[in-house]
Amino acid sequence: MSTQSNEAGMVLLEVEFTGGLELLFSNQRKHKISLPGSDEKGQPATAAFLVRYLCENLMKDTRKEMFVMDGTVRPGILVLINDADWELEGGDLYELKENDNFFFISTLHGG
Amino acid sequence: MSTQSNEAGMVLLEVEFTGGLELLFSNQRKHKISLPGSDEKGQPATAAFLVRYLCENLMKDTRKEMFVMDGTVRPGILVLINDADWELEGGDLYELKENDNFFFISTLHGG
Amino acid sequence: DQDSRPSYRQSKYQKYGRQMCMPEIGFDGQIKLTKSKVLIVGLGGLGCPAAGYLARAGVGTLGLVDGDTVETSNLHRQTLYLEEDVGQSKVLTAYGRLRQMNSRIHYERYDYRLTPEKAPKLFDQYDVILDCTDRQSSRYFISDAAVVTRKPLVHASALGTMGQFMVLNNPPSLIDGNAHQGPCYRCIFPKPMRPENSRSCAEAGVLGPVVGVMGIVMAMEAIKLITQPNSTPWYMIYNAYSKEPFKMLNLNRKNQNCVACSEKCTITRELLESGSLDYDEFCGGRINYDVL
Amino acid sequence: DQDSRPSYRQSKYQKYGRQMCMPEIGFDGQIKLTKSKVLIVGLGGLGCPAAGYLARAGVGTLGLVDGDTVETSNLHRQTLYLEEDVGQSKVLTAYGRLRQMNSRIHYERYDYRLTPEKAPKLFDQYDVILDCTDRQSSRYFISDAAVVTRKPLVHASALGTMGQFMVLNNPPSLIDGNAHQGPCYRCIFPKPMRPENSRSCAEAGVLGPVVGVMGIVMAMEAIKLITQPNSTPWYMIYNAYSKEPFKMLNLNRKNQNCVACSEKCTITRELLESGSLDYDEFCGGRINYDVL
Ligand SMILES: [Zn+2]
Ligand SMILES: [Zn+2]
Repeated sequence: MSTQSNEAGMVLLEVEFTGGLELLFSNQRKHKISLPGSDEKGQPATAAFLVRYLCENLMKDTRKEMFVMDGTVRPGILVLINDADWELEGGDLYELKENDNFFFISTLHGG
Repeated sequence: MSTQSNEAGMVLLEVEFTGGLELLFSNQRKHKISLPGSDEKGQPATAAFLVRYLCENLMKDTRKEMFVMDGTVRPGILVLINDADWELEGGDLYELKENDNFFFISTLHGG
Repeated sequence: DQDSRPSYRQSKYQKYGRQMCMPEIGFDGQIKLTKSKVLIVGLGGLGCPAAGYLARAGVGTLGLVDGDTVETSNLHRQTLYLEEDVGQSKVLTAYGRLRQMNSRIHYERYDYRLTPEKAPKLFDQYDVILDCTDRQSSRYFISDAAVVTRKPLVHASALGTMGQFMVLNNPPSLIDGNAHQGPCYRCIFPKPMRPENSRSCAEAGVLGPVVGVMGIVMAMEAIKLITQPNSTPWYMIYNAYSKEPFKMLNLNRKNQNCVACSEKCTITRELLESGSLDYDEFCGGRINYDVL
Repeated sequence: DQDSRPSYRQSKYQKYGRQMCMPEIGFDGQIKLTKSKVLIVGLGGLGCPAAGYLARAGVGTLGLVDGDTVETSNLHRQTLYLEEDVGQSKVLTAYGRLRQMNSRIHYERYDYRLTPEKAPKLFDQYDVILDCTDRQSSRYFISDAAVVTRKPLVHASALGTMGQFMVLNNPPSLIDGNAHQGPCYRCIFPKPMRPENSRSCAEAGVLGPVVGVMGIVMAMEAIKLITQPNSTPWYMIYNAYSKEPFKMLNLNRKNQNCVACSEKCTITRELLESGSLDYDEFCGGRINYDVL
């Protein structure tokens, strides 16, 4: 199975940050991004590749540990792919599809 | 432009009733229905045709005036086609598409 | 400027600090709240929680309108009233309770049922109107009065296990005739529902938390309209027993032939105030339903 | 059966008629409510409105747990407290106020901060648990205690302009090992957030109506769990300043390796009650990160 990318080999995604994570991404909640359909090794781009890509290209804040830890999103962040928990979709291994919506939300504890 | 129907010439729709309207339709909120892609005159099936069809085929309650008046849905009922007000989609004249979601809701005044 | 004195800032921070430290509110937002005037029409299941949260948030003036007295059957959802209040005026009881929540804001009491004649002069004195009433006829005249007085209108209703929410007339109509004006109630419901199709809370019942959620969302929207006046109108239905209880709707259409808010409008302030518009007749198709 | 005496029915109808006349509640539902026991852990911005609506709806027993006293900065969102209550015990103040709302139901007061050791014995006495606390460590041990006592858990949280809502452990885990059991808090958040990534209400602030909406939705869910125990768990986030404020999420996944609720679980009732599980340590990211 190969990643669904467009003619230019790029995948267009909508990425959304909330629950405080938007502060790490120029205080902007919604981003339209276009990233390569294949990862560094020529494999189809996965959710793990997206997380690395966001960290290196979209995140201006230097506190990377606020977003990633041990090579994946840090504990306390839920990732939803098209409104469903990414664990239901394969987690890190999920292959990106054109127009996917990725929703990153940091959990809250206040009451 | 012709109505998007499937091979058998039928259109499959999801129809939802709420705000008390479900009481007129066997007290069931969601219905999957399949209706002809063309109306009585061979024209592409429209929202107006759907409303007639629902009244004649799906509604068991005899109080038709609780749902239709003067050939269209009665005042106080909002019709949403795929979550948008049907007036934004052409109202009565909207041509049915396979898998459309029609949402009928009777407005409330309580407080 | 006395608003910027350190002691003033400090007292505000003690009381409202938990909302002032957010970027969406901040010190400026709190000052806007302090200077704002919000009118709540109807102190039932919607108006009670809306009034409570707005008083606690520190709006400047809270106007309270209702002509009813508290009944036992109100208590499950009308959160400003206690068992001991049965039989008392809703407005006066609510006033006493709200003052205990926040004694530093100003309250205006209107212990009567609002009429189309009185509405425009009353709305003139406020920045945001909350329609917390429970009859179709009042839904129409409150919308009309909001249009002629150019006030944003927060509208909600509830019945059974269901609620509806709309932000109407925002930005207000008739200011400059531009395309950005939000729809009014008549844009969305040009014709009233016939009374035999309408069920009341007394007939169909209503769950306390359902109408409570709607009332608090109204308070939240009033705070948004005061602190961020250019926010987009939105529409929501809440179906408590559904698998997806909250549903957002796109109803944002202005009716270019609307009798209340379009360029072709026929409903004017003068007509409203003259008392010649019979809203009960309009909604009920009957004569002399009540003395409006 | 004394429940079916006409006089009993009549007195219920007067007080709760507006909710009993709905098919979702009815007379049977009201009797279920009357016999139900609901525990509210935390009487802050979530617990206050949740307790108020549940008392008014007529649950049988309402348990109230909190060790704090009322502060001025609580008043904008903690709706059971008045200005005059600053400095008083939250549980005792709430009890007095709730009794004025509905004197006919039973209240239990727990005027202390809940600990993992005490939680299981307390939860045993209730049908539904509401987690209205405000710390990550309590979120974990309340979930664990709900799992070991097999109680459905209604969970919500709020910060800034945002709220989260989840129904956890419903149907309760470990009853029959079937696939229909709902996830627990650890299924969704197996590892805690490090404290430097977590902001509190004191730092980030919270809007009164935001936490209020979440608290009322919790009360509604408790009523649903009592009257329709087989309803589907659901998940929601509320973003007050967003263009689509309510968003439903699909988080319904049970972790087959969950240390709390799977067949491989290592957290037991005995461990919890022994006090040997240090949840503050677990959430603090210090030593022995994964002992649990
Ligand atoms: Zn209009
Ligand atoms: Zn679990």
